[in-house]
Amino acid sequence: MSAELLEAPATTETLTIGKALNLGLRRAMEDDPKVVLLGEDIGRLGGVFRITDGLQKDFGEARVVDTPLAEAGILGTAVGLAMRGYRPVVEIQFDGFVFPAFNQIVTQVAKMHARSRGLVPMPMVIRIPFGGGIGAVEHHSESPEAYFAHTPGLKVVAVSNPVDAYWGIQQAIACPDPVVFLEPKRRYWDKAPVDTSATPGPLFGSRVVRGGDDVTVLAYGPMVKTALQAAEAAETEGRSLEVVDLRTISPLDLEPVYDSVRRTGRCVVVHEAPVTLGLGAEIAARVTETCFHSLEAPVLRVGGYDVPYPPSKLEEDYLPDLDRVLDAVDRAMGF
Amino acid sequence: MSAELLEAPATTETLTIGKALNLGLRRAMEDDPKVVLLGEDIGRLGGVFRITDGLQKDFGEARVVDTPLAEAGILGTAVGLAMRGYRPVVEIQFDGFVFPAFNQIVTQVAKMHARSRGLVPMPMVIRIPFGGGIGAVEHHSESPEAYFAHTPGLKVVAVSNPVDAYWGIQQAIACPDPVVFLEPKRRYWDKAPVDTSATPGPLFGSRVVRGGDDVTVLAYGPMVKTALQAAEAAETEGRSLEVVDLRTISPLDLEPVYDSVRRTGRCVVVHEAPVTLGLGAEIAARVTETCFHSLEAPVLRVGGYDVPYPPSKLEEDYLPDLDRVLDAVDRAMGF
Amino acid sequence: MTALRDETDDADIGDLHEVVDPVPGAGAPHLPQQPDLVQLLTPEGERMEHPDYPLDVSDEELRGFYRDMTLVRRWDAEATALQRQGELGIWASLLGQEAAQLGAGRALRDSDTAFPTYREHGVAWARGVDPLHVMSLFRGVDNGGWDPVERGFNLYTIVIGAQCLHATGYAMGVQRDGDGSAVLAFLGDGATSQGEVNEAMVFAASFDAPVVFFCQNNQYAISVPLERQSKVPLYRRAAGFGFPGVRVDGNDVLAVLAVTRAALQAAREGQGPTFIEAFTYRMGAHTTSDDPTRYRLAGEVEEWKLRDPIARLKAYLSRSGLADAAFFEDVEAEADRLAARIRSGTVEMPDPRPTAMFDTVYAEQTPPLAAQRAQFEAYQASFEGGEHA
Amino acid sequence: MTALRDETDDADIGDLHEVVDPVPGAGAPHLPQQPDLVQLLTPEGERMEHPDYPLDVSDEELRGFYRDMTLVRRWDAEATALQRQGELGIWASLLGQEAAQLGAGRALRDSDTAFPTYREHGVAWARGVDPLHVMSLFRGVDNGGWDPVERGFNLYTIVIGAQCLHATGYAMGVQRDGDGSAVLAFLGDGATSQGEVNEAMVFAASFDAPVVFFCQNNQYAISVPLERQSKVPLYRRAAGFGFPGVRVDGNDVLAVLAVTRAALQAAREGQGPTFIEAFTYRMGAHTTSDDPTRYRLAGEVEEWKLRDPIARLKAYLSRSGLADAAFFEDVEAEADRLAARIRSGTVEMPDPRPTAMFDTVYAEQTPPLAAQRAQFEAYQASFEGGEHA
Ligand SMILES: Cc1ncc(C[n+]2csc(CCOP(=O)(O)OP(=O)(O)O)c2C)c(N)n1
Ligand SMILES: Cc1ncc(C[n+]2csc(CCOP(=O)(O)OP(=O)(O)O)c2C)c(N)n1
Ligand SMILES: [Mg+2]
Ligand SMILES: [Mg+2]
Repeated sequence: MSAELLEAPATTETLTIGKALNLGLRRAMEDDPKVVLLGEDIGRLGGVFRITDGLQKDFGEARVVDTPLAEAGILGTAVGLAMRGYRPVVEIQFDGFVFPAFNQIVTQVAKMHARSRGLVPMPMVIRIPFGGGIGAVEHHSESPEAYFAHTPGLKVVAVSNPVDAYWGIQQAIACPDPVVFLEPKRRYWDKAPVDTSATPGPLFGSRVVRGGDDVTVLAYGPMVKTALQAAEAAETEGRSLEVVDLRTISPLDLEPVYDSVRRTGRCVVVHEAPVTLGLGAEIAARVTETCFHSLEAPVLRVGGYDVPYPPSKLEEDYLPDLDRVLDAVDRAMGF
Repeated sequence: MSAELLEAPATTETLTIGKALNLGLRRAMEDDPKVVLLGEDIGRLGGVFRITDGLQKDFGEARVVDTPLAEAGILGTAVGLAMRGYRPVVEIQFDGFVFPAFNQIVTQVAKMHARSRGLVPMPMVIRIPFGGGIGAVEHHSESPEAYFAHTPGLKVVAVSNPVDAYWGIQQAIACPDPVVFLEPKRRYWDKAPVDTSATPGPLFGSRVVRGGDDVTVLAYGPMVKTALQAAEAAETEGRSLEVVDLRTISPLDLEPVYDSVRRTGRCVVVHEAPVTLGLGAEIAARVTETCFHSLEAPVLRVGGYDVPYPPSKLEEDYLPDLDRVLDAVDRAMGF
Repeated sequence: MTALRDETDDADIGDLHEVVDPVPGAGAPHLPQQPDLVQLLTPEGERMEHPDYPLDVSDEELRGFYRDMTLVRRWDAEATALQRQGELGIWASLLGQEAAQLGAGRALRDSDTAFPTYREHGVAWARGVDPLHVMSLFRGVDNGGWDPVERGFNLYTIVIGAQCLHATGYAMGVQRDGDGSAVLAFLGDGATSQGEVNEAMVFAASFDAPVVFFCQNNQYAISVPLERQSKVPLYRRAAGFGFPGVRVDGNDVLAVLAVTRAALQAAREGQGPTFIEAFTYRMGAHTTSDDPTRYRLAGEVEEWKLRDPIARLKAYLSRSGLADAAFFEDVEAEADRLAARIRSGTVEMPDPRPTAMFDTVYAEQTPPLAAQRAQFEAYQASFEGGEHA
Repeated sequence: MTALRDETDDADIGDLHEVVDPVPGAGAPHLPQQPDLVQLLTPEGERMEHPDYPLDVSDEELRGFYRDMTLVRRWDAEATALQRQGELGIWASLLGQEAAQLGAGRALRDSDTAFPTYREHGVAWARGVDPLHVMSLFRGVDNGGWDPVERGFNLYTIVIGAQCLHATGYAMGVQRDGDGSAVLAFLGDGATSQGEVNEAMVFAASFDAPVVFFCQNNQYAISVPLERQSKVPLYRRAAGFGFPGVRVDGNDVLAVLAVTRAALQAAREGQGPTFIEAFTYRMGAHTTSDDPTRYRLAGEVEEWKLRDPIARLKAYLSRSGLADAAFFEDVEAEADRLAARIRSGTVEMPDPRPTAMFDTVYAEQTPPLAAQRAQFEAYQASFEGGEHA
């Protein structure tokens, strides 16, 4: 065994989701000089969540661009940069501020590849810190993923942990298609060991993160942790939940879910977005169609209520939590 | 019986959907001086579909406003007008051009009433000619209803016939909440007798438009006609379809649907929008949850494919038609 | 390509350096004068006249401005402290912008309407909004507790720039009603880059709407300095849309009052919109979540302290004998009382009813949402019954 | 409120009447001259000099412009006819705008890139795009059949104004690559009201992007006349964003060429963006779906005929002896051949493969969409098998 190998530095580090994203971005920028970051306050400040901390200092202002305050402008110029052969990675400061850019995302980013019969690819990552639970004012706690998942031409992922954050951001940047990359802002400070020399699994795949037999619980982004907590609590009551981290929201990877539901016969989907036409609707429809004869109960949905995200003093009432997941599990078992 | 009554003019006229909307708008403007129309080309030209034909001439430029070419501007100024006590009725020229206004609709129109604890109502109608089938170029054939139905604070209706067009537009204008009013553009020229002195049913209610026993078929807007045609064709094969015109998309009025499905045990939802996270998803989830034990087959969805609306030479392949509805009915019966 | 570039160099759109200079002279002795800046009170507290903006202001009013600005600054300091102590989720400080806000706020008549951003606590004060109704927003109890219609002061708008269109539309309504009132839209320097803000200028110009755009150029949009948004002075944006723009010393409450009053009067008279750039400085952090040391030097802040809006009015009041020590002490005492009231009112503020979130989504409740509300109540009740305990 | 209003009246933003006049003088003898209009060829075909825009153009190039414009006009007429006969879904005519489009198109170098709206058939021609690749869009076969990368000519953009941001971003890429090319963004007068277009100006100015905004002011956005969008000349918009604007006679191919070349050259040299307002007129309907008699008078169209872009070049070529009858006949004959090719090529155009809609949604196909495609194929096949017949 060579000396080099013995001396190789440890490749596993304990990282927060935020830091994992920062390192993943850094590595992507090192790997490909065409990667350019654009956003409000991402340069000198390093972003309001510091996800781009230090990157402008090391890669310069041409690659980490503090833009004017205009989201359509950011997305629209990113389209132009992508046409020119760059790989723009755009930061939307908060979920609620993606809407000024919605026209560019829906009518341009999503359609350019199809419009041009594949001649104009749109490799682009739209990073959005999403979801609630941080005690913020209006527009800072939204979960807009269903809008994007309903839009053909976009791919949408939501990470739930530092490992997926580190690899996922690099994979999203390497992806030749536009990826809406959702970051669970209230979990930015959650930690886990990340092996930066490992070989990551595919970006667009769901994953069973806890085995179980009674009910299949699906979640993504910030709700994965909630689902796992619910599974733990359920265990003490002798109930066994299988938890799937969907990871990819568009395309949905439901084969592992079907397998699970065929075994458990029961399924609960959890997300923060309003229930009506949230991801739970689509998943319920597909799971029911595919596993019709295996289902002992309808697929139940736990989500935000169909109201504007409330003032923060009410967000605990609004957001799905362990108890609401367990309540749905109870109801599923009751059918 | 008085002479006046005997001499009363006939109140039933055969109208196209387009003309019914025009007359409905006229009547709303006569009834309430606070009704103001805003949009591109709606004044002198009378709108590209002539829905506002003659209204500027009769009500003046202060009430029928040709705006600058900016949809966010139209919606944003409409918000201000509503705050000032007006009832703006906004025309978006084509479905694909609502996205520049998306920020105002989602973050302002939809939230204002809740934000202000009810102190600032948003009575506003956003008229959108929607859907395909007219051989148009890109962005002129979209079905964006799911984006709005997923947004708490908005109400969304889709009309399918001249009677609902005539009354619906008046009811939407009278509604104290913001209503996205979807007009089936390819059916603008469809005709039916309209009794302009009748008492209309509620705006936010679905309606069984054809009775049947084997499968419940749900549709709204342009697809109601398609569903009815399918029901007719099915009858010749001895299959009896119950057709429900959903009419209201948000809030959904599913009680009549549940009643029907409990009888038929089978349900098919039809819309033009992409299947993934289209209205069919929500309806499938709710119908399954509510009628779980009555269902003989999963709720099946017939919709646009998950691709950008194609060039018009392919739109017949893209759009649900009679055959695709029947195919889904066959599959539902096959479970 | 000389032809076109020559135009850039002419007086009309040149002067790039003026703005690139991080602290363009708003009258401090060691800094160059800005010829296009309206000023009625120098940083040293000297009263000046401006040919276009004669100002008639009573001694009472002058003292009133001092009181307003001092009380609002104290409120601001108390709010920052309360946030540090965990009593507010966040706070957006107006420190340094008191003159811009009070000058503009006091230019309004009762029947006028203002559309703020999220930082116009000084305007809220001028509109008679209870500070606790602003605190409740930052505490997360509601989205602003005042009645926007009664106060003529819309709720805070957090989506940058969206309110400029609302103000313009509202002004179009005013125009139809013909009641001679006017509308004041607030925005920041960063907001000038938003498409919606520029659309508001298009609409306002096209319809001659009685709206005044009041831009507090506090030199930053969070960390991003003004020159990223515009290399030419912001007030010049208006001319390209066909209406006048004017730059006023935003730390000079009298100049702000005079300019805003004039613009509102023009709007009332049917002369259409005006864009006012109030040249000022954000003395504190963007919000309590922000760390400005990451993007600006302490020296810059120090230089702006020389132009403090309250100090200059105090100097003027003292020097001209309009106020004595007793007056200043009284104001301080009043500020203490206000701070105490804000503190106790904030910490004692009751949490909202959880079901509140269902009740005002619509003016006409929908059956599905009523059902969700009922489920929610039943679910909450199940805890009280100990079912889930 | 005299102070502010005085500014409106000064030369910089005044002249409201100039634009309210439905047919401001683009040089027709009976109409007032516009002092701010760059013109090198009068409507009567007289060559003029402009101090800022010297133009060196060979006889060959001059004849080339005549040929280009004539062929493009013929193509346009043929397309309109084909639409009437049901062979196209719709057609957006460029009639009257040939000079603006060819002058701009020929100002580009091969390595430059243009971002059109949906009406730039003349620019497409200049970029070497096969007319049939434009026809396929309007026939509903595809969204434009050319290769945008190879041609340096982006696909048509139908969402008004969206391409201005793409052009700006592309120019930011060019800037990073440092290859000395430039970018030309097309837009209409109506488009200037869109937020995104104004944001493009913000970004272009902020980053000194090598992009030129080429606005064809054809006086209408469908039925809406220019003055609804702006009461001041459009080229003045640019100054408020910090870069030069210039108005050129859009029916004068030489002036358009000279001004656009100069602006592109400035962009290449790192001097940043320019806004060009090409003052022209839409002689026909907005599209074949439109009926312009509903909103404008025939007399207006007649007046603009006096300023026809082709007639004036023809007059100049004849008068100066640069072209003879044989030349003009040759061009006519070529136009006939072109029209015939466009006609046959259009009517014989094969329909697209139905499965095509699934194949380029993503660069990397997704399993669910592949499954949908397979279902679609199976479903289609079921008809061939007669299952549903
Ligand atoms: C549409 C939108 N994008 C981003 C944000 C996040 N954000 C909040 S304040 C701010 C800076 C605003 O700067 P400016 O307009 O100068 O106002 P100031 O805060 O300086 O008063 C940003 C980017 C937002 N609120 N809305
Ligand atoms: C965002 C958007 N809104 C509305 C439309 C519908 N529309 C198509 S062309 C047009 C007018 C465009 O006017 P202008 O920019 O002057 O260009 P022109 O057609 O005169 O060349 C409108 C409103 C559109 N295509 N995109
Ligand atoms: Mg600022
Ligand atoms: Mg035009």
